[in-house]
Amino acid sequence: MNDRRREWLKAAGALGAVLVAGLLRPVAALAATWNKDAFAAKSAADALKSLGASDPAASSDIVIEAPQIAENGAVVPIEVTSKIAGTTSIAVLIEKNPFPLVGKFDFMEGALPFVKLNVKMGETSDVRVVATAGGRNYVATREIKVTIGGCGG
Amino acid sequence: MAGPMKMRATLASGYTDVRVLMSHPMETGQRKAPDGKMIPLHFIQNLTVKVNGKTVVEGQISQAVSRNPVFSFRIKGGAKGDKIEVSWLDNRGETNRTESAVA
Amino acid sequence: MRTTVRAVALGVALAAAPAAAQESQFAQYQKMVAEGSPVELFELVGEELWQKKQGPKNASLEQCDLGLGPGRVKGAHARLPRYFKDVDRVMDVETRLLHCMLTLQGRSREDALKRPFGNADNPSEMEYLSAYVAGQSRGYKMSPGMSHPQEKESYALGKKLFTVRTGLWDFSCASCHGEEGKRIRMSELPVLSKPEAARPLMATWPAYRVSNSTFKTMQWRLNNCFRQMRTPEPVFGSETINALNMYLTVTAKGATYSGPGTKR
Amino acid sequence: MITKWMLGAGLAALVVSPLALAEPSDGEVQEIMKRDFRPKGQAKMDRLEQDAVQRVCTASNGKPPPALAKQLEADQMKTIAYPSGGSLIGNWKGGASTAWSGQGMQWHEDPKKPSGGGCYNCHEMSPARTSFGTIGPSLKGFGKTRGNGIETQRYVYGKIYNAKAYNLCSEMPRFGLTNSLTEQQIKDLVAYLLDPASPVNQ
Repeated sequence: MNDRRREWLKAAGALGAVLVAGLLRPVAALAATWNKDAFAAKSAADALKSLGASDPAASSDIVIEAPQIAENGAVVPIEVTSKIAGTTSIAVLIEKNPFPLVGKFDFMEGALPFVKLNVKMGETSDVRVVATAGGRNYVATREIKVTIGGCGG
Repeated sequence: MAGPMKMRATLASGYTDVRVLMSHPMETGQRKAPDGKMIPLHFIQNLTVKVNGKTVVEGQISQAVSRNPVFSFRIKGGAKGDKIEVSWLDNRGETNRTESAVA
Repeated sequence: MRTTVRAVALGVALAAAPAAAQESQFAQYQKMVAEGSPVELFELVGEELWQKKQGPKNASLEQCDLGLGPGRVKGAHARLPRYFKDVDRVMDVETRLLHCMLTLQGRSREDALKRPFGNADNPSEMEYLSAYVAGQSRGYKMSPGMSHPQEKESYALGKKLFTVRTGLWDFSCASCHGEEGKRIRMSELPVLSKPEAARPLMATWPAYRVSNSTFKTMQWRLNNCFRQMRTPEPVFGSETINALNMYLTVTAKGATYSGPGTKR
Repeated sequence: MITKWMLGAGLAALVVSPLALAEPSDGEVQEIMKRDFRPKGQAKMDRLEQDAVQRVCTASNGKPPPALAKQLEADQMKTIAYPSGGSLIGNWKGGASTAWSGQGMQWHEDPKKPSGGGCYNCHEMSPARTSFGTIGPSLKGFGKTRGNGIETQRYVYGKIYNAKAYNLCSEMPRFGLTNSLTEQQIKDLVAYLLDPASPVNQ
């Protein structure tokens, strides 16, 4: 496995050289984009700005299903559904995490605007979900309390 | 190493339910190893869901997704035998993919 | 833990009691975590290890007799611990897996027990194997051995061990698991001498444990209890550990095994 | 050896019902445990040696005959080493950190690091801490209701030092007797419970 990785890194290095020569775009850019600025943002507002989703309108058509109290912040299950017609994207942000943006999901070709995932939460915080539909942005917020319980702490 | 993945795609009422499990440490870069050294950031950044070769979900995620990520997605309609493929790419360039037919 | 889920399922009547209201606060969390658990990944790797040829005899564990005959894994976990004639003693699933590593694969005890308990970065072979074997008993009724004299002895010893005050801080198992409605910090403590508490618990061990971010076995659970009781360390597969496991499993008998589970 | 088990075995015969004849004796259980445990780190095998308190509380399942309990409690009372002279109230801030910590005395831990009392495992104390156990009684506002006179100080110090002197089969560890907490740590815990400035009394 290490070998495989080394090879990959080698390949990446070679690619880097080609890149500098301006002949190719990076593989990652071809296969997938990752919004570095949005993920590096230290506030939810900055992350939304980088996503191009500043000042979303509050909507009750975004349903956030999550526990009211999470026993352990290492795994907090969150299920999100947007009932807004034409939703093409959903972003999940944990307000008080050091880097609030947890994920952004784009839906196409019949995928329903729904995602369920487990996230890490450092402390009790608001969870914000922003949905994009028809070029407009909508938001719903919900608080999840976090208790790190257990023995020996 | 890219650890194992497991996927289950099943027909529900009006949609296909895709549940996928991925083995990955999802290191935040803020955790210390027993020897006191910081463990570097290591996390999945991109995941892609395809149905019969067509991309239906593109996800970008951060290190705040829990270790050994589990995701559920829903795709409208669908039929038994549809080929679902999920792949991921992490910040070190490691990738993995899994494929299964809708049951 | 699971009792809280049931309490909610039973509805408002129970919630009226203050203790139940207190308990139910994590029920929703525990249910959602169980639904979104990565535990199957461990079953998957365990199955690969079960089939992997290794040791001086270059053999897999596929012919391991977990009590239902060589190679029969389906439903085997739900029938353990039990008496094994070939070794003339009671064994739980992990002790038996160890036995198969020694006999079928020809490995030394030191090699097979180098690391019975792993961690998130490096789970142990025993953990993966336990996950696989347990997963093959999902839906089976738990019926540990209760007829052979040694099985009865093991149960009696386990029952007794449960109440022995020991260690630097004078604890017994019952110190924490002997009274209804108690908590250690925010963790609800099941009264393990009672079937209604032992069933949901034993039906879901071994388990993916969120606080460890990895898979944990029953022997680890007991080992970890003794660590916190400030005793020396119990030997893996010892009569003491098997007897405690036997006592808890017999107390839980009749439950439908639904693990491997997911815990806090 | 025989004398060592005599007390426990005699009691077992008194309190255990005939139904349990198949059960191993307390002495046998002890022998099995000694065979099945290994020393690890600071947790040596001597920790499995039951003293009279553990033996009697095991044999009687936590309900010792009152006369025997009284006698053994008196013995335990004699073990309490009070600091010489003056107030037993230390620094509540130090007490807070000892009360919060659940670490200490386990086989994987460095014995040189100070142990915690793990108080919140079992007791509610400061209202600021929402994660607390319920195995022991709530101690919230303890000093507010009892004051902090010398008698109360001595009681709290003694109880932390050796809880078995007050209630033979209490589930509370004997923190002083087992050298788990130092004299200063116990004084600080007394302050945490009794000092009017402590968060416990807010």
